[in-house]
Amino acid sequence: MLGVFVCQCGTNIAATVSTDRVVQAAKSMLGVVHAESIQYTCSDPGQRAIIDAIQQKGLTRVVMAGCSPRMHETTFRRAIGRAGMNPFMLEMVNIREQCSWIHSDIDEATEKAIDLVRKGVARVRRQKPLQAGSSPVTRRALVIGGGVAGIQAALDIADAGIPVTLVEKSSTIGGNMARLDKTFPSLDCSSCILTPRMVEVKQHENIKLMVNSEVEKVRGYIGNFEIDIRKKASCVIEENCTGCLICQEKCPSKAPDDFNVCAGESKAISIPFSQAVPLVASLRKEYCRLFIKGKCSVCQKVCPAGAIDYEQEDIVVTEKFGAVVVATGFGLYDWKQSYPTYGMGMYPDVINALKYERLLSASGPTGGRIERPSDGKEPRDIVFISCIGSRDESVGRPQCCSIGCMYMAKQAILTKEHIPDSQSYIFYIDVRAAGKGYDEFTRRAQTDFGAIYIRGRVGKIYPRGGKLVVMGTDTLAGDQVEIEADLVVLATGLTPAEGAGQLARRLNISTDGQGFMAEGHPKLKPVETNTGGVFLAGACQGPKDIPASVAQAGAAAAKVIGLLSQEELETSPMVAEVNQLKCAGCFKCRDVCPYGAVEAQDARDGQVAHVIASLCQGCGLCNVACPPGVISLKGYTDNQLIAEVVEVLR
Amino acid sequence: MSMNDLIATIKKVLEEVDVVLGWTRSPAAGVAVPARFHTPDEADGAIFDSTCTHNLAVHLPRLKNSKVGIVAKGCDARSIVQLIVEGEVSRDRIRVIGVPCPGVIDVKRAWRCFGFGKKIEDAGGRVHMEGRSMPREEILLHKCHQCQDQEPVIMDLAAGDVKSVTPPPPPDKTGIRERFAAMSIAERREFWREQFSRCIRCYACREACPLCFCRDACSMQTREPHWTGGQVNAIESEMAQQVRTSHLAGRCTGCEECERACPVGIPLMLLLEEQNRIVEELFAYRAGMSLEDKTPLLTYDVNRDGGWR
Amino acid sequence: MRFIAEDAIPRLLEHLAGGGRTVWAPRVARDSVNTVLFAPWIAGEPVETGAYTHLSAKATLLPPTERLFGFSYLQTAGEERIELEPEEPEENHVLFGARVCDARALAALDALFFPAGGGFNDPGYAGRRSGLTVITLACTTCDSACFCSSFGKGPAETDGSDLILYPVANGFLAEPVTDAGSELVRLDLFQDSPLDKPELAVTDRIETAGLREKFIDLFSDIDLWRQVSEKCLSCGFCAYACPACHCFNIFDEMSGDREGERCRSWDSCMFYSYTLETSGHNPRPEIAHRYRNRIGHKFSYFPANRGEILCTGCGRCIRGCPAGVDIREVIRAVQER
Amino acid sequence: MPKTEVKIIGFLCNWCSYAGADMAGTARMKQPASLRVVRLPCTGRVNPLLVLKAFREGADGVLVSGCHPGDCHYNEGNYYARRRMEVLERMLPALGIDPARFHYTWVSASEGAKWADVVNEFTRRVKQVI
Repeated sequence: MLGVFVCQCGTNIAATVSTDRVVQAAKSMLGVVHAESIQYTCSDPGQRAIIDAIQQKGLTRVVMAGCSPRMHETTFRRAIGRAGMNPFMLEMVNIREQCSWIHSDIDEATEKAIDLVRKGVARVRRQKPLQAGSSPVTRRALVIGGGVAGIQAALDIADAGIPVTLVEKSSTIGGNMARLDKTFPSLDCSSCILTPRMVEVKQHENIKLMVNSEVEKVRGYIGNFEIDIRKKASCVIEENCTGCLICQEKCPSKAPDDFNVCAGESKAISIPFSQAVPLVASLRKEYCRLFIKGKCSVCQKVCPAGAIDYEQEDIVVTEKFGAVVVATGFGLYDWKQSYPTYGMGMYPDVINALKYERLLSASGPTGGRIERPSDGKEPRDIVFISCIGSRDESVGRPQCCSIGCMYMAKQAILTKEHIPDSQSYIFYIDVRAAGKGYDEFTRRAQTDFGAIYIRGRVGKIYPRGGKLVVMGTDTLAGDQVEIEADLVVLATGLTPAEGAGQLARRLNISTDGQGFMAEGHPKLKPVETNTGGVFLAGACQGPKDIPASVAQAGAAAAKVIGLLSQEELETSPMVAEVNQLKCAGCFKCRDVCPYGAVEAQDARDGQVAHVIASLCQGCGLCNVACPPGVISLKGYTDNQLIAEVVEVLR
Repeated sequence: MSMNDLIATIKKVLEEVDVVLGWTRSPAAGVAVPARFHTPDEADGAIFDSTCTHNLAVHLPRLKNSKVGIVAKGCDARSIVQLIVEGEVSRDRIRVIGVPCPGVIDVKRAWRCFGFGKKIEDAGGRVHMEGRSMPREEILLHKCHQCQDQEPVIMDLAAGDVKSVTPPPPPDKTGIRERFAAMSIAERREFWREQFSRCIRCYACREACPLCFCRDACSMQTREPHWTGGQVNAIESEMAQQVRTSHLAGRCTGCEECERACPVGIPLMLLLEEQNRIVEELFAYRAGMSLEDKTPLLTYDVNRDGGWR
Repeated sequence: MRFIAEDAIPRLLEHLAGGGRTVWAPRVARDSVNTVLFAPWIAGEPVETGAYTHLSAKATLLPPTERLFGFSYLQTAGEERIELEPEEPEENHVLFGARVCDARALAALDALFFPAGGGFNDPGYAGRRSGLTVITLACTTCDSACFCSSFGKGPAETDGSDLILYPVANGFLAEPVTDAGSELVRLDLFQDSPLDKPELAVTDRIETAGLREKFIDLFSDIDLWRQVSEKCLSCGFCAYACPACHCFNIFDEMSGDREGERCRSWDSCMFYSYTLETSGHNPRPEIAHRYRNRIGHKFSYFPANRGEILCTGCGRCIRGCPAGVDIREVIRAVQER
Repeated sequence: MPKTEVKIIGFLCNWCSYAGADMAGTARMKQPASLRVVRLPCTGRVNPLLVLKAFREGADGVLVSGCHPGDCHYNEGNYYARRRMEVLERMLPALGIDPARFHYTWVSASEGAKWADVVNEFTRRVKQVI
């Protein structure tokens, strides 16, 4: 007793697929006792119509032709479940995303839709009722990345009473926000609002903070991840270090100051900034004289706490988690190769905006005095150029960085506050300031702080007499513009953080064209990923500003809290099973199973295979590896797939 | 190797096993037939000659509960290794007696030339039957031409000097293989339709294959999975053979038993030889060469895979 | 006697094929020099009169797969029904170049599918059988697998044939057995000949006397059956090559979800699945059990039930067995017990 | 009279290529109506026999697509699939099937545009050899 429901999806489907013809064709398909077309099947009246038909006609199998099963399979399983059917006696046929939306010829699209429905009917006719299983949930969350998003997510989850491990790659949490001087549009001091949150993380009883650490291997699945975390050797015993900085003072090995975007200089052993959490030194072996030349040990000698241990080795910690939040943030686009006319990094006074932020910051290397890198002089004329590696197809980066317009305005304002007689020029393409209070802010930069906005791109920058000549176009005036600048600040685009792609692969989540992690659905699953139990927060998912990152982190935390408040999770019943009467005991299934879900069981004539359902994830590798096909994936049996192939070609 | 060497070796092995699988001469057929030797007296009938075509390894999975000795040609030894690799045969239950094999002959073709049943003898580079003879290289099984595996890869005892064998010559270039290679894809489609139209689905190919050990559950004839219908016709029979071929990918040792067993002479090895060649080309792998090997389609190599195209 | 020259055989075949009849004759399978099979004759193609066929001629009467009827499911207005499509009866056939061993097996097949004394007539078989003309080649030579002398008149048997051709120099002497045969020899392709029938082959023999009872006595001697079947690989070749084996399986095959056909295909008692029960139990789990059945059916049960031994001594199962099993050795081992 | 000139069966993994095909649809990227998609959990579930079965049943082309190697939702499924499909592709000429009628590839959930290209290009190729 099979029912076929064809969704019109308003005109989304009905404009290209003749749903009436699909219904007519469905009525002649084997086993079909009911077929109808519904305007919006997923709507409340739509679902009610389905349930009514099931109950009135006694349907036992349902084919839903409509949108992608990735969209609404769960919706309709629940609906038919409410009608008293086994929720798995449903087949969704995708006639929207993979049919009506990609075709324009009604006959072709309708013919294809009919083929697909016939395929769905064949498949669901061979479907057996399935019962979802359950698996216990590990009540612990992993947050990867200790920027503002990671901090927010960790605190929200921890506040709900759920233990959290926060893993940070560098030696301190804080991320990019810790580098900022002020934040737009309120001009809050960035450190003043962030550092208390960082300290809270350190002190929270439910948060275990692991710095210098990275996720190395991920096993398991939603509710039951088993994750290896590598804590890299820092040569400092974290518990002993008091953060007194004597080691850093005495260290003879110079090293780049990554935190300050190389605006200053650091040491091989250092604490990146004074509000670092944890306030613990780390040693970078690649710059340390002891590790390069074999002789030094100054830091060990001067450390009053005995915290230095050169023999320290990486440790790999394996922990179980029920959910994961990825908050790896962003990196900056390396503009030097793509914009050769800007000097390719050869002019020290052409810098990116993050470095400028450090020059503006009172906690920065210059103590908040703006000094240009080449000669330490205070600049007077400063040119900001927007959209470097953003909105620029010519370098393969079409997307908007979403924060450049705002921080250029902010930096122009701050520049005027620092150097009242300075003049900022801003080359822009469009001023995008859609947030709350944003547009007002960019206007104030012009009206109250005298920033000169020039609509156009900069063609060339070259040095002349200790200054930089910026040659650009003013597209509004239709003129060439030439500005003699003391300092040029580039608003570079955002990229995924280094190593984000590798992490995404380890977590089995997708990335988009620019390498940002892909959300489950652009509208409806903005913090989920395609892997159950893995959520996204902040700029790892795409460029965004602080409020958006914090909001997404809170949302991700809410998802995690919701997930981990359950004691057991429903598991997919679409797992493998063995027909032990036929199993020859060759265990090719066991050889290929990625989850160790196949075990040997004693039978009358030797051993046969058995599937541990709670471990099986339903990939079906075993089914193909088994020559007689006696291990089969429920819901995707050989005969179901064969029937689909045969029927769709009929 | 003299027959006495072989018989003595079998008798020695019989001291530690329940049965030795070997060959004896069938008076009616005039050629070697498989035999099981349980006692030293029975072992006196053992022979090895170029009519010992059968791959006795096929019996090993059926004798799981006995200690078994087996007389093995080089090619048979590869099947034994593959069976051990796949866990179908346990190494400590078997004793392998290697024999020096100069290549075995296509007995069916000999019968077609000479008639069934008279004693076939192989001497002086020629195969003789009742006063008629032909050069042995003209009637060798295809696998024996340029055989690379004359020395058994697995062996507990040798009956004779298994290293002393001179390799047989390359095959004559006029055979079915060369014609098949020259065919267009459309001609091959026709070729297989024609060939499989005479298949009777007796499954001798499967039963003679040492590595088709699923036997009773074999999906060449199941309805679940229903890869192929039960009708005996070219389409279903070809699909059934594709099922078998596909299941032997990376496992077939090229022993040619399926083709030898086929009562209607379908050149099944055209498919398996090609598949074996592909597997070797892609994975530098020949089945049954080492007990440490992993069957290539049951594993992967992240670093090397994918550089194929 | 009448005589037909060797070079007149193609014309005889053309005559036989007249009226749209299918003439089954021994032919060398394409791309396989080793394989001679009965197959529908195609004008212009050579016929193999000197070699043994690897399979018997039974496919003429019992095709490897016979479509019994077609069916289709029809769905209209929520109502499901099945429509049957009966098979058209087959045209008349001619079997040319059968051997005595093929021809005499017809008696056993007839006893089951088309009994002379009445009873159930299998429509497909009966249709083909009643229109069949059998032209047999007598054997003046044999090989060491032949043992038809064990049964009845051996190579001189005429049962089952309509016309028997005896090979002589440059042609064949033709001896009609039935009216259909007599009619054929009146064709002017045949001439009168003064020659005598040539001497026929003398084959190997097995002793079948007392076998029926002996088998029953030895039924439980599983060690004997294990020993005689130890070489056997349990394929279906022997049954499929045999002129007298006739077991079949009936099943439906669908092509898609709507249309299907009910088929009857050859089956072999050597297959594990032959006696496999739905529960998973198999009363004949070992090859020994199945081989015992093979012997028992041929030499004990069928003779007891239908009066015919299901073996004609054609030797095909011996020549073609991939494992070298020789049914004569088994019979001798049984008789020696 | 059927309008579609060629029929191609696509075996797509649920997590990447099926999602990629959905994405191409969401972006309204026009594609020929040749393709009929069979959704599977993973390309590791694609039995090479399923491909042969599709050809036998009259498919003009067969397309297999999954997550990029290294990105498999099940960690390793497509590594096995890649070996299986490569052997299959190379076997096709011996079976009398034009290998141009078969294609396996990797398209991620975010590669909607690539998916549309794959379908367009493969359809064009199949039409050429049919």
